[in-house]
Amino acid sequence: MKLISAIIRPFKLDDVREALSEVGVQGLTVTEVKGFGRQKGHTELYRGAEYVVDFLPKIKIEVALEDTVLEKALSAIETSARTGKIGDGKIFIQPLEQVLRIRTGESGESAL
Amino acid sequence: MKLISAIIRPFKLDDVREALSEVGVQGLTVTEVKGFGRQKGHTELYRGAEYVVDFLPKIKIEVALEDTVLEKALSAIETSARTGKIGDGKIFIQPLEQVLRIRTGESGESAL
Amino acid sequence: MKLISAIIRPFKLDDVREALSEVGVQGLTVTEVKGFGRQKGHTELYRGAEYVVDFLPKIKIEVALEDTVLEKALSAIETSARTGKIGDGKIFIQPLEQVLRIRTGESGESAL
Amino acid sequence: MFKRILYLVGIVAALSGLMAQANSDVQSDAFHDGLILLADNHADGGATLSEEVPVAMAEAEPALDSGDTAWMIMATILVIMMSIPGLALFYGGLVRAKNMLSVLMQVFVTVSLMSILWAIYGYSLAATEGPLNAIYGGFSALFLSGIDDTTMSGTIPEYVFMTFQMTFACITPALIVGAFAERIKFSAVLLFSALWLTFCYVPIWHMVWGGGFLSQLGAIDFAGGTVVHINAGVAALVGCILVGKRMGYGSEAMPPHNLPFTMIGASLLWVGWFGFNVGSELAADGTAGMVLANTQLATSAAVISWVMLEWFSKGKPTMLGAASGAIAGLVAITPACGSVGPMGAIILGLIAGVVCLWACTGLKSMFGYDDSLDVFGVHGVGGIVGAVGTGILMAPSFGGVGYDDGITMGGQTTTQIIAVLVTIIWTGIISVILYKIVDGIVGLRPSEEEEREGLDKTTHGENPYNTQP
Amino acid sequence: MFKRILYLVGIVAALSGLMAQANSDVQSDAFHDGLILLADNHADGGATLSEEVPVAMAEAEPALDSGDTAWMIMATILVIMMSIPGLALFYGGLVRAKNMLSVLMQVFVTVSLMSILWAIYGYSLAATEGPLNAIYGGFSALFLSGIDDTTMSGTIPEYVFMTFQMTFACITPALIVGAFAERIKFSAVLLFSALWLTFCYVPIWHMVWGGGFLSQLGAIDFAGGTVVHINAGVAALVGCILVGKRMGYGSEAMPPHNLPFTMIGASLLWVGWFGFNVGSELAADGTAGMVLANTQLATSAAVISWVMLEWFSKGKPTMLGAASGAIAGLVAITPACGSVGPMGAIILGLIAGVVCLWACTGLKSMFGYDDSLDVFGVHGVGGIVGAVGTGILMAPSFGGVGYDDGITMGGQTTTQIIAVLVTIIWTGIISVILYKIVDGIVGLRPSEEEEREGLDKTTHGENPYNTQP
Amino acid sequence: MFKRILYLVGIVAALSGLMAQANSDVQSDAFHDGLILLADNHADGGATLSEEVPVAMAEAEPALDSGDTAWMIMATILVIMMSIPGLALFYGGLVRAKNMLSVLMQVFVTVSLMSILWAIYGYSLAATEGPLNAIYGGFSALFLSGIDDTTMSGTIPEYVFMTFQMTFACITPALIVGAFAERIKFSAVLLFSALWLTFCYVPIWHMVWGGGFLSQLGAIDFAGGTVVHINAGVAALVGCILVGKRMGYGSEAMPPHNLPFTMIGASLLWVGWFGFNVGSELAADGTAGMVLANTQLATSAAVISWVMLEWFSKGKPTMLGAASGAIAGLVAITPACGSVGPMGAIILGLIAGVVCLWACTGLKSMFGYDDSLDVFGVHGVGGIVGAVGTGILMAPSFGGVGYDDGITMGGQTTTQIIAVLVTIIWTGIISVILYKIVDGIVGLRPSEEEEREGLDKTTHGENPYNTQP
Ligand SMILES: Nc1ncnc2c1ncn2[C@@H]1O[C@H](COP(=O)(O)OP(=O)(O)O)[C@@H](O)[C@H]1O
Ligand SMILES: Nc1ncnc2c1ncn2[C@@H]1O[C@H](COP(=O)(O)OP(=O)(O)O)[C@@H](O)[C@H]1O
Ligand SMILES: Nc1ncnc2c1ncn2[C@@H]1O[C@H](COP(=O)(O)OP(=O)(O)O)[C@@H](O)[C@H]1O
Repeated sequence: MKLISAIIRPFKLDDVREALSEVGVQGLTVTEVKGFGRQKGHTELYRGAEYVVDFLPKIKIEVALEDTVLEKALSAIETSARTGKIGDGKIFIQPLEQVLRIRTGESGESAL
Repeated sequence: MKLISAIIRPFKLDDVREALSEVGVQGLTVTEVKGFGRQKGHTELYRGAEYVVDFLPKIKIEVALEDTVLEKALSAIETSARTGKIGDGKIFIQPLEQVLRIRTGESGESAL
Repeated sequence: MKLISAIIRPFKLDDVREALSEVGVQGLTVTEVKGFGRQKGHTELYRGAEYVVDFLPKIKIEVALEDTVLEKALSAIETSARTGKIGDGKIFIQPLEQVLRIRTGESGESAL
Repeated sequence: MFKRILYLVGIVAALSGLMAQANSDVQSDAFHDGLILLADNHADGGATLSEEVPVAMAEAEPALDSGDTAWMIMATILVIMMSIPGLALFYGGLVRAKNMLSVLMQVFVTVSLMSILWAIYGYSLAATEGPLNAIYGGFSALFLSGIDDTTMSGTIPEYVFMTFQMTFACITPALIVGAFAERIKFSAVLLFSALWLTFCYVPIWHMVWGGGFLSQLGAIDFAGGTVVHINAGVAALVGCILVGKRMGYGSEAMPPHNLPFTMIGASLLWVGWFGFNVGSELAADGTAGMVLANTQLATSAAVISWVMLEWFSKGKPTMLGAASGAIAGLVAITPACGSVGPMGAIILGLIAGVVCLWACTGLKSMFGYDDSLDVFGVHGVGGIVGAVGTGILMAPSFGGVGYDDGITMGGQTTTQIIAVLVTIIWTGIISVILYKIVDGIVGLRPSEEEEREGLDKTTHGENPYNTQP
Repeated sequence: MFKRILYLVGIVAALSGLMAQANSDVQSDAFHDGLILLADNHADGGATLSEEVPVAMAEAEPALDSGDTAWMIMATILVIMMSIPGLALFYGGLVRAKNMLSVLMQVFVTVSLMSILWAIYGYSLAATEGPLNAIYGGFSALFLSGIDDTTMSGTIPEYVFMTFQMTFACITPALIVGAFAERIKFSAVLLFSALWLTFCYVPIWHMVWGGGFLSQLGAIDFAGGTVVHINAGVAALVGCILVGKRMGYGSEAMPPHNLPFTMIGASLLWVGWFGFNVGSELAADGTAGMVLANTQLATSAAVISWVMLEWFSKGKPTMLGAASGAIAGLVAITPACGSVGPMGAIILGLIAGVVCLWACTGLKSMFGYDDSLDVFGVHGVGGIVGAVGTGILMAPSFGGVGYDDGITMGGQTTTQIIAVLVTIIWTGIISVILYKIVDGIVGLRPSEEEEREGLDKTTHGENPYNTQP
Repeated sequence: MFKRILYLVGIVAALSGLMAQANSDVQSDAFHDGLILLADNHADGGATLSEEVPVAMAEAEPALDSGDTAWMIMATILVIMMSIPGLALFYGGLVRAKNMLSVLMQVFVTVSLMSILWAIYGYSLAATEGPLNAIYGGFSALFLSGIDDTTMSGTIPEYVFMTFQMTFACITPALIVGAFAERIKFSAVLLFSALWLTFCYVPIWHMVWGGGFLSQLGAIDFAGGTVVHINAGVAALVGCILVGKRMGYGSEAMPPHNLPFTMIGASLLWVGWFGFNVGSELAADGTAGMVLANTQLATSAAVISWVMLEWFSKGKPTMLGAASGAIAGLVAITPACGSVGPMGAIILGLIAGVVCLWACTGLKSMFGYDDSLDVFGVHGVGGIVGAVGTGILMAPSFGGVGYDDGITMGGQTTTQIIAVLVTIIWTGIISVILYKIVDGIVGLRPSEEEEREGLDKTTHGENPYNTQP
């Protein structure tokens, strides 16, 4: 099993969730994060004092999935989250040793 | 060492923290997240417009621990976070290659 | 590739970001979290009712990076985030199997 | 009745001919005795001038009454509080966080700009006598010339009357911004407001309160059902259609970002509205007391009816429903508050709550326009309910003050409907023209990118909430 | 003194017999000259009727005073601002975010409902003369019949007096909701408020201000220490005990979710309370000026004493303490503000801050009830401090206005204590019955699941804050 | 002119000699007829006493006017609303979340403490006649002795005048806390406020409004440009320099944590300021009407000019700019509002917006002090613009009320400048001493650790927002 974490633009969240549902992903966890990268921030002005805001609002989506769905899920995210402009984000793939469903105690792929 | 991430119901946080303390876990990190899964959302009404809210508030607990405590910690979480209703959440177990304590520079299990 | 997650004191964020930039890290993702550990919380008072607040505000920084930068990045974080008092935080190092850049579809180290 | 229809035809004709001959149709026999009369006239809810002139003539110049003046200073201040922070928060809480400041800013700066324009030419064009007197006043008080600290308007200083009316001129254009909130250029808001004040607010004010032809017809609008609410509501409807829907409207959820702010705003509108309604009596007297009671009762009744209808139909009574009901009740009682009795006010409120809820849901989804904050549904429709309801509920059988000699319920109600239609037609047509002009000069709508990022960041370079460590 | 105890026994008897014979005990010799007198009576803080009747008789019908009317219109508006948004925010900021809207909604809709009930029957039963005149008024002003824009109440229009008193009837039941906040059904709040208005608020009003037996006894309650604060405080205490503790009370932390809102609420309560206290003079005169100064000074003093005690005993002066101190001071000065001098007001405020802090901490934890927002601790206890303190601090030696001829400090203080006890007993007993009735009809408490999820989502289908992208 | 310079020299001398002989220089020939006169005097913006004495003497004791009293009660309430919640929110929204409650608390408790000090000795020292009458009043009204509900001050009860002035004494020290917000000890704020009230506010009040030497010079300060704004602005500047910069100032971003709160605060300041300015007329009359109009127009104009300058120079018009412009306009019109006409008010507002924006940016960065919330830039500089502008814009050619017989524009303007300089010098010097005293007794600044963690947690043991589940 794998755990993928995708950093995406906030307004793409609904699209990505739908795209993932279509390839059979049933659950995911979302976190509001701030990203720093190549995408340029903007300037804010408070009584003439200018602040450059480098940390931009992003959304992190975490999905645990079976290896077999991985490719489909990755391309679902890539397609639905892409705008083509700098700042679209990244997908990180990590190994996942075990999953447990708290409600039932099930483990492994049946817990997803 | 392992890194466990548990997605739980927000009101179970105190119970889970206590259960983990009892099995010897000394530290943990908590994030407010939104979860999407089998648990049904609710409907909100704003001047007659209905919105279905699919993303439900959840808490993510991250704990780094020695392999020897793993089993006890897992069952502590399972027991304390369970209500038996859909939406109780998951536990993800990932490998953890190294831990450093920033204050002292210690690494490995002594850094936990 | 590795994924490092560092839990640090909030006011150290800018220092850490600068230190990482200096060793060549180009991107990172930041999350507001609450930490529980050895560091003592404080007491809050509401109409005479005292609450002990155990969960303290912390910042989690996640950075994906090539193995070659790992050492430099770790010491950059350690140096810039350290105050020497309890509660400075931890760094967790995990394996990272793959990275994709959503905008271009690039993968691996060139996606960082 | 026939004569009334003639007026209506006349005004439509006048409009098509771009006001050129509007004047000759109606101005004929009226004589307008300036500001003292104006004040009386306003207080009497637009009773025909012809009746009052002799009285006003006969009366000595009334002396300053410190009690009336004290109340009218406070009423003026209360109406300012309605706009800022009242209306600004009511609206601001309802948009998404990324557009919060843009809404606050649109209201705040519109209020400031309108104040200045009212002093420079608005008051003169609205409240003095002019060559086109059926529709517009004249230029004699440009830059407030002729007014000083001894000039009176009834029993209060003219400066107080002028400033009280200034606050109405401030809030009315500010009401409109709710319709196209979250997707309008800031420069467009300011330019449109200035034009709209000049070509819609001022003439309707003059027609209804300034001795223009609607006041001669006998239309009753105690505190601004037509002048303020229908007027703004129609401009809002036109605006949200011309500006177009918000990106994602209908597909994305756009819940209010901070309902407590909306509740504070609604409460301050409620509180401030007593300045608006009771202040329109221009005195601290028995009628003022009646208006006070009526305003509180109609508002409360509309809260109850809106909330109950929601509860029974959707299963949940909502805070936003209660707040919206309050505004609906306040709007509806505005034209009626000097003519109906307390039980009539309760009835009017109950009706307004139900009808406006329907207008914000059924009606809106029937036509599919995106009136972001339901300005038309609440102010336009609520204003119509109130204006027409005034004609009916002022009957003594409902506890109202009764009709003028020789006027029947049917007659008065027809007059009310005519005043409503004139306002709708005038403002409907002129607003379309003004939006087109504004679009041509500065453009109405920000870029897609700007709309998506939110106007706070892109237009104002600010972020409303910065809670990062 | 003996006579006073007799009254007390009388009222308890009356209660057990469900009010059947209360009438015969006390109504006997009093004659009550209707509303003009009522106003006077209220203004004089309940001086005995017998003295005033001749004066009132001798006087010609007083003419409308525009200054008094101007002030009373504003006072009315200020009291509305106390409830919405004042009280709503004060309470709302103190609950957890998931119950924010439920509290705002309970206050907002209660205010609306009470307004209508007051107009329909509350005012009549409170402020007219009736067959059970010791306790209740009559039916002559049902639906406000007999009132129009020429009816006077002293020097102000009766409509203004009626609406001013309406605002008191709105805020008093709304105060109670703080006691069982976060765990009450919305329908239960509305039903209880309506019943409580009818069976507790109206009779105590009539007893104290409407010519009922407490006013005949000579109890002084200038602006509502017993009628409003002790009355609401006792109902609150009963309520929080009967409804039971919040889930997790004592084990989970339940910190206020937004203290700035609480501070805004406290500030607007402070500001609006001048309408409450100074307005209770029903005129803009010298006494009004004294009440103004007293209100500001007592409140300030209570802020200082609450904060200082916290600082010395717990090491930290808190914002919530300052806000709570302000409310405690306001409550305590309410009955006293027409009788004490400025230095007496400062003393009363200092005492109120200390005593109420103890009531919200020591007393509450001693008995272990869960009065969520300390309605009893602040309003009940603060009201008692004020009512009893009035008897002492009105002495000329404290700078007060002094006692009526033949009344001693001991005598007046005893009378004050009797009025307090009557209120506690009456409302204590009746409230228990009303809560039971409400529990039987709609139920008091939501399900555990609903309470855990929060009332905003489960009862109102709304979320107060939606800041997601 | 020469005489004026003499006065200036005199006062500097007086200061160096620690006030010992200030008295002998100027007190000589003036006779001061107590409070009735005081009220007139204040209303006339400080016209010289010598002229007025005979008139006041000739007049019978004026009777209470209920309209004036109604207005002044409300004006008092409005000024309270300016501080709480107005100023508290305006400031609170601008700091970082971790210091939110500390700012709210500093304002709230300062207001409470000043109220009590004003009643105990402030009013007496400011508003009665004393042995050092050029600078200080006397002790005859200590503990408000001699005042009761029949004592009058012009046409209003003296209690009302005293309380109205109390609210000025509350807000002025509270203004200062913005300068060293986020890095000051709570105990230092309270101690400094108490000392500053006594040694800066009270004497300047007496000099300008209480028959002291500046009022004799003919300085015009209708509602407090020097007494309140320059006074507080200078103390603020001194304070932020002596306390030192915030940790991280210049390197870390310190954006406002909640601009909607700042907007609510600015709006309530705007609304409440009518109490401040119009209330300073102490009557509901024609001049009051003029002040009402002027206040609204200057404020609006300053909003427009600040926002436009930002828009043209930085590309974005900001909400904080609009709010700051409003305050700048309000400050500038404060001394001028009884002397200029509406068009003069607009001109003054336009100038104030531009100059204060420069003071908050250019001037501040030129000298590098950390005036956290720009108290000096807005109140100090805006007050100077207003005080000097009064001298010019009161000319009839600008629509103003004109000069007293024999006074030229140059003469009046010079007098205004002298009054400004006296205030700056007096408060500048005394404030340095007071800060040093406070630093010696309780210390000014919290520890670095406390400052970093935020004052809410470390000083007050509270957290403003608790939205965790
Ligand atoms: N090395 C990294 N480690 C963790 N997160 C990263 C890293 N690089 C980028 N990110 C995240 O991805 C987001 C987008 O990256 P950015 O460089 O701006 O554009 P792009 O994805 O188009 O290359 C950043 O805002 C940040 O949240
Ligand atoms: N595949 C997944 N990857 C990541 N998070 C998941 C996944 N499935 C579920 N979750 C998280 O677990 C929570 C509970 O899941 P849900 O399906 O609603 O109930 P249950 O845990 O009882 O099966 C979700 O709200 C989501 O946060
Ligand atoms: N075992 C752990 N797993 C996850 N996070 C931890 C763990 N131990 C500590 N942390 C995080 O590190 C932070 C600092 O730890 P703490 O024990 O307070 O001090 P120190 O880092 O100096 O040992 C905690 O607040 C928590 O967020």
